[in-house]
Amino acid sequence: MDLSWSDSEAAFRAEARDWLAANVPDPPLASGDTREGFAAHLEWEHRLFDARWAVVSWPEAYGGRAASLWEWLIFEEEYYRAGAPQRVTQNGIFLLAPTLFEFGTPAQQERFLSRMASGEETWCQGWSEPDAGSDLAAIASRAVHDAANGGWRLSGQKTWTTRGAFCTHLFGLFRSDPDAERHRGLTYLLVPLDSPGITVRGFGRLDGDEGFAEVFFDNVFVPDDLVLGEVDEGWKVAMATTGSERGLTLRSPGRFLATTNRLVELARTRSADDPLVRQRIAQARIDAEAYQLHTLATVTRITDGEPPGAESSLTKVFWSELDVRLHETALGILGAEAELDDSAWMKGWQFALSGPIYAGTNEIQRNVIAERVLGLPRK
Amino acid sequence: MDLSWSDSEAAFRAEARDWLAANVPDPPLASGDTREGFAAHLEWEHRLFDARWAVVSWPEAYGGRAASLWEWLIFEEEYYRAGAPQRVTQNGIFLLAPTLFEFGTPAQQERFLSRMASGEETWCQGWSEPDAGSDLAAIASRAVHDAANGGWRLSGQKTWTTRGAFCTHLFGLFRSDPDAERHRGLTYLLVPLDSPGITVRGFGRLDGDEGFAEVFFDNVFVPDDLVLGEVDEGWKVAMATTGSERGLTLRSPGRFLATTNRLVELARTRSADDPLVRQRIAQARIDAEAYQLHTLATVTRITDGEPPGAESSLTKVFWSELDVRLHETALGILGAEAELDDSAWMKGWQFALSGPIYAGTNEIQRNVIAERVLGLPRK
Amino acid sequence: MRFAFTDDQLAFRDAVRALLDKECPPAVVRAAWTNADGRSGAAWTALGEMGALGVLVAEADGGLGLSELDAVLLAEETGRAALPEPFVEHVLVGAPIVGGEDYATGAATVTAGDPLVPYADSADAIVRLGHDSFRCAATAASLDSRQSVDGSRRLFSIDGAEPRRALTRSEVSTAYWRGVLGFSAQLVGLAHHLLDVTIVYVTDRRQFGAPIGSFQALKHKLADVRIAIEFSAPLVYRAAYSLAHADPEAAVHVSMAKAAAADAATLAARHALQCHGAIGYSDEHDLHLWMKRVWALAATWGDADWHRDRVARATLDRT
Amino acid sequence: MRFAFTDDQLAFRDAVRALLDKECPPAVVRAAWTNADGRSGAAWTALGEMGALGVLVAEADGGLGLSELDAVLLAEETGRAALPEPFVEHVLVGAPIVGGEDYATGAATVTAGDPLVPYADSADAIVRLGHDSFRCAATAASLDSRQSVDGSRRLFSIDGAEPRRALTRSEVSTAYWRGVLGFSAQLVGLAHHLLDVTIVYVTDRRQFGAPIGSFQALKHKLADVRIAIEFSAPLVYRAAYSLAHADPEAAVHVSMAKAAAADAATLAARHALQCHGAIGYSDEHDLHLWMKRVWALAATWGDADWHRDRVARATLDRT
Repeated sequence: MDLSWSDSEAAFRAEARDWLAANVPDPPLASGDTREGFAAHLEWEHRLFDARWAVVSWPEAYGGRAASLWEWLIFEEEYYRAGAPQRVTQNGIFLLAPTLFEFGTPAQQERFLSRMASGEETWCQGWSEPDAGSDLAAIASRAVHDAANGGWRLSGQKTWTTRGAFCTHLFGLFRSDPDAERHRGLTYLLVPLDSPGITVRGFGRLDGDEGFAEVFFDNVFVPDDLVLGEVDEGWKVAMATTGSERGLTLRSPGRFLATTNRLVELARTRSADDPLVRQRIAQARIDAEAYQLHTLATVTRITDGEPPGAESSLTKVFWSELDVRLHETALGILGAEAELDDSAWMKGWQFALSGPIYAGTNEIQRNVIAERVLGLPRK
Repeated sequence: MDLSWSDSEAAFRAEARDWLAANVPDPPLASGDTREGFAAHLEWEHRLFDARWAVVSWPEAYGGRAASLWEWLIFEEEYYRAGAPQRVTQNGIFLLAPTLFEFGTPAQQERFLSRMASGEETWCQGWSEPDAGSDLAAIASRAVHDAANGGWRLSGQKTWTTRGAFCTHLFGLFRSDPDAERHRGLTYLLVPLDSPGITVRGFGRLDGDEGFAEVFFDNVFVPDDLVLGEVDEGWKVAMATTGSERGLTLRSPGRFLATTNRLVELARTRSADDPLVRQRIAQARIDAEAYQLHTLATVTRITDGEPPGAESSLTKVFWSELDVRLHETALGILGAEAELDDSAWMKGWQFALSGPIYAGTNEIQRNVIAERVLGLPRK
Repeated sequence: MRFAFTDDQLAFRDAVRALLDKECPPAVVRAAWTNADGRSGAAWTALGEMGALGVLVAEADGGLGLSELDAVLLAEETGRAALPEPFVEHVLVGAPIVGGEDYATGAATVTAGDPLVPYADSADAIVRLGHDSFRCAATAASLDSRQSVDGSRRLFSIDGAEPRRALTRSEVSTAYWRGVLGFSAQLVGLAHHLLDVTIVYVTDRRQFGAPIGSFQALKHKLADVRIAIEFSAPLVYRAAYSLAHADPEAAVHVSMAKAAAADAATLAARHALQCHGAIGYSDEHDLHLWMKRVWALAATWGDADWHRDRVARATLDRT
Repeated sequence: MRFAFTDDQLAFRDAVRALLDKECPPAVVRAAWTNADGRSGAAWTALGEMGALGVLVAEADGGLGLSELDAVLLAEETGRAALPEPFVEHVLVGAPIVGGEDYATGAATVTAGDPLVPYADSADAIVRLGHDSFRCAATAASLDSRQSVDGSRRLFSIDGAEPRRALTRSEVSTAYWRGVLGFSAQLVGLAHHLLDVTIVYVTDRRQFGAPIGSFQALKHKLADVRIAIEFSAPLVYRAAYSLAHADPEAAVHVSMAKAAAADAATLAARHALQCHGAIGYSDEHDLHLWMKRVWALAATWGDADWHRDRVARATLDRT
């Protein structure tokens, strides 16, 4: 066991910290889940990309630094410590990209990765449908092969598509074999949102920002070379993405360490001597550091060549409920002022409440833990 | 709404309080769940009976005072406030008696009620079996009719029978129609434990007291006139008992008000200024008074002629988990001393932990609340 | 001893519920987020005509001259309907102080609060209970608008309010505890509504080939909400009785009610959202209108921790 | 950066686990409730022969001269087996202080505690860390026995102990935090065992025609226990590392570990009992041996609230 950082890692941290200190916008940008805010955040993504901070763990060919997982963790810590803007490219670089690296053709990687990293092209996730939420395998949107034109015809509806109204592309699952049941017969497609036949309608999230969208497909044509992975194998391909979504990449420890530090500052200025608050602050730090240490153990295992498994469900339940507790504690400190919408904590609280719902509800995750980690009987 | 007591009720309270002040044993008796303690508690029951405090709500003919439900609540409040001994006759007077009053023949009532009230005969409950715990309807112990001798032949095993090793009689459910499924084909029988063919083995509860017993039946003869209610209708009869067990009679508010007051005294002497303790004490009082007020509303409804329904499941979950919290708070105040077994709180804690398990686990109760109170779909 | 409301009190409640079903459907609550004054218009007028806004105003003064016991169920109903109005501020706090036909009938509106005052821009009078200045002011000279998470609650900080008269300590104390009682009752009503709509949703919504309400995890969440409501409502009703009968422990009873009701409603909101999932996470669904009201009312006029601390003082420090 | 144990450390742990599987089955734990000294006998001797009792004793002094990082996994295993011995008091607290071949090998036993000392009647030396007297005493003149809820933990209050020598402040502080680390590790091990036996039980036990482990309510309870263990163990291992490397924050890291481990084990005990139902509520079932150890160790050497308060001080009051 060695919990110290190497000189090169320390240097990497210093470089990141200095760049962020000099470049993080102040005052903060408007929410990236509004049309204006999204544009401002894209500007920020361009700056990140130009300085090669957009996708540190990627190969240099695509604008990365070929950074190790350790360096990626360091960058995330510094990024959140600096209070840098939300990553509106996140669904592309964190959810789609790992899948593209694993399943994509060289041509697809060439075509999409750099533009995704630079923010020139922005991606939203097209999985959920009105009747396929927790039960993702109930996907009904169709993909019918059009041999004559060498492609696919898409029809149906996706919904709760984050920032779908602002993005240029969508990656999603479509039922290519109507006779196949549930997890079979789905195909993973990469869809330009300006394709004829697509209608996008943005709508508000809990906090009122237009962060959601419905995407309607009316006989939309997508060429064969935009199929990611094998036809009818979309579920397997998609699960690789949920793996990364629930696991490391989407919620790095730096995020919760930074929230905890902001919470400590809030408590110091408001009620550092209220023992109830003190207990909750202590528990917040304990949980945030537990999540950090747990991640260090996971990265060590991955570095040793062991794959992360169903444990990702443990992680997802923990960070999502930790995030809720952190904001609950802050609102408790604010007391009557908690109701004021101009407090960043109230907005953060509403976002935190989505954690136990998306990427597989925590009820589903606990089922997975019980059945796949603990081996309890399904029926 | 009128939350005041009438003069006669106030007089009743004063009489009860005076008698208890003069008669409650000091020092307290040994645990009634041990052989010696049980004997001492029977002495106490005789004294209660002689002073007509054993069964205040019963008709005078059986040693009661024909007290109203209000007066019964008052008596319970005073009983627990005085720190009077546990009622080792409880399974008889609180669980069996209501069923005897409702379903018993005049002869059965004559035969059993007075002796039950005086403690001359003591009753244990014979329901659970090794394979019929939460799933009570899985009862397998048999009752075969013996027409020639005008009675029934019992065989099988009951277990977790509270104080079964010390009691003289058992009331229980036996499968009289082997072809009937689950809730049907059960008969409710009153069984003298000295009947030939019965073997009783006492065993320890969590706290080590011999409060449990296994009861084995080997071709035990019970005459027809010891069937309570109709043959094969035992489930309906038994449910009337669980109704009372989960509802009013077994856990009167006075019990938790008294525990809360002891908790307040403990906090005052130990850590009246620890704000964590203060919050928990406040919540304890809020919950204990909520339970009291809820009971007052229920008694008002009963007095108006409305029957208590599945709401008894709400009550059971609330008081059982309240009791656990009250003792948890006390152990927290005791800190390192909590581990010491000579603290009444550690013994009380272990007893409190049985609350969410017996009389239908709280998981079962929450199912009942969801399906019968809220109307959620079973499947 | 009798812990139940009278037939008259229940009939009054039913009348208000029927009125609000008609005059304050979710569309009215939603409209209040974007309209001029954040209020309901017709519902307020109708409540006034019914007499519900002058419940605590003396009859001589044009009101019904009733007690907190009569008002508490009405407040609960306005919570159930998420009525976008200063109902508690007017009916339980302000009207009994300013009095008069106009306020008894709702022709004029009085609001209350300190430091932030809801609906100060559309109110005719403001009662401020802040510890520094106990004043009953005319509408203020300058209002500084603050954004509540509940878009229908128009909050303002006040400057240069023209004091009309000072309140006595006992006026302030009565008004404050009546206000806390009113918000406690509204929180119980909000919790009832959140549970009711969630039961309907999980019964209709199907995933994995079954109604999601048939899954034990959701069943137990909603059972816990039902339990929380079942055991907080009696504390609210008892608090109303204690205020109506000037019980010396009345203030403690009100604190117990607010702590329990705030916790119950907060739990109801949390589980309602989790059971609705992404469908309830959109502001196009009505759920958020009720959730955000809960967040606002649970925090205002003392949150659960603050009121528990009051209970602890009365319980542990009494000599 | 590498957050994992070495192969040697894991091999040592596996050897101790194998030894305890053999020498400390539940029957040995149960027997310790009623035997003369509440201890395991053979298991202790075997651990001594293996060197596990002298892990922190300097090599020159007959020990293995290893660090807290090597000891923490062994403590976790003794928790998993509910080993009825003063393992933490001897290995992490006492032996490094008194030293010597006999203590390194377990031929002699040193215990520790203040005011109550476990196993004082069978120990050869006692380390007392009470704030008034930091003393390393010979066995005491008079022992007053106290009953622990865990029948194998023989507790004594001590009178007239003959002081052998005073301890320095740094000796006391090192010994204290090593002890808290040891109990934290044992709590993690106890939680693991409680979860493991409960998984087996709910998989075998059938009610309503299905294994009760197939019901979502129990699945989610046990998932919560797994999560609590998953995120408390790393805090315990990090605390061991910090002590081994004299990290200035080591004491805070140990407090974080004890708070998290105590909460995880308490939750594991609670859900284990609820999932076992009446079957686990009898003292004829082994479950209670582990539950009561949890209750004792969660409360001793500072409970979760006390350690959280230490964390709060280090976090909020640091200037």
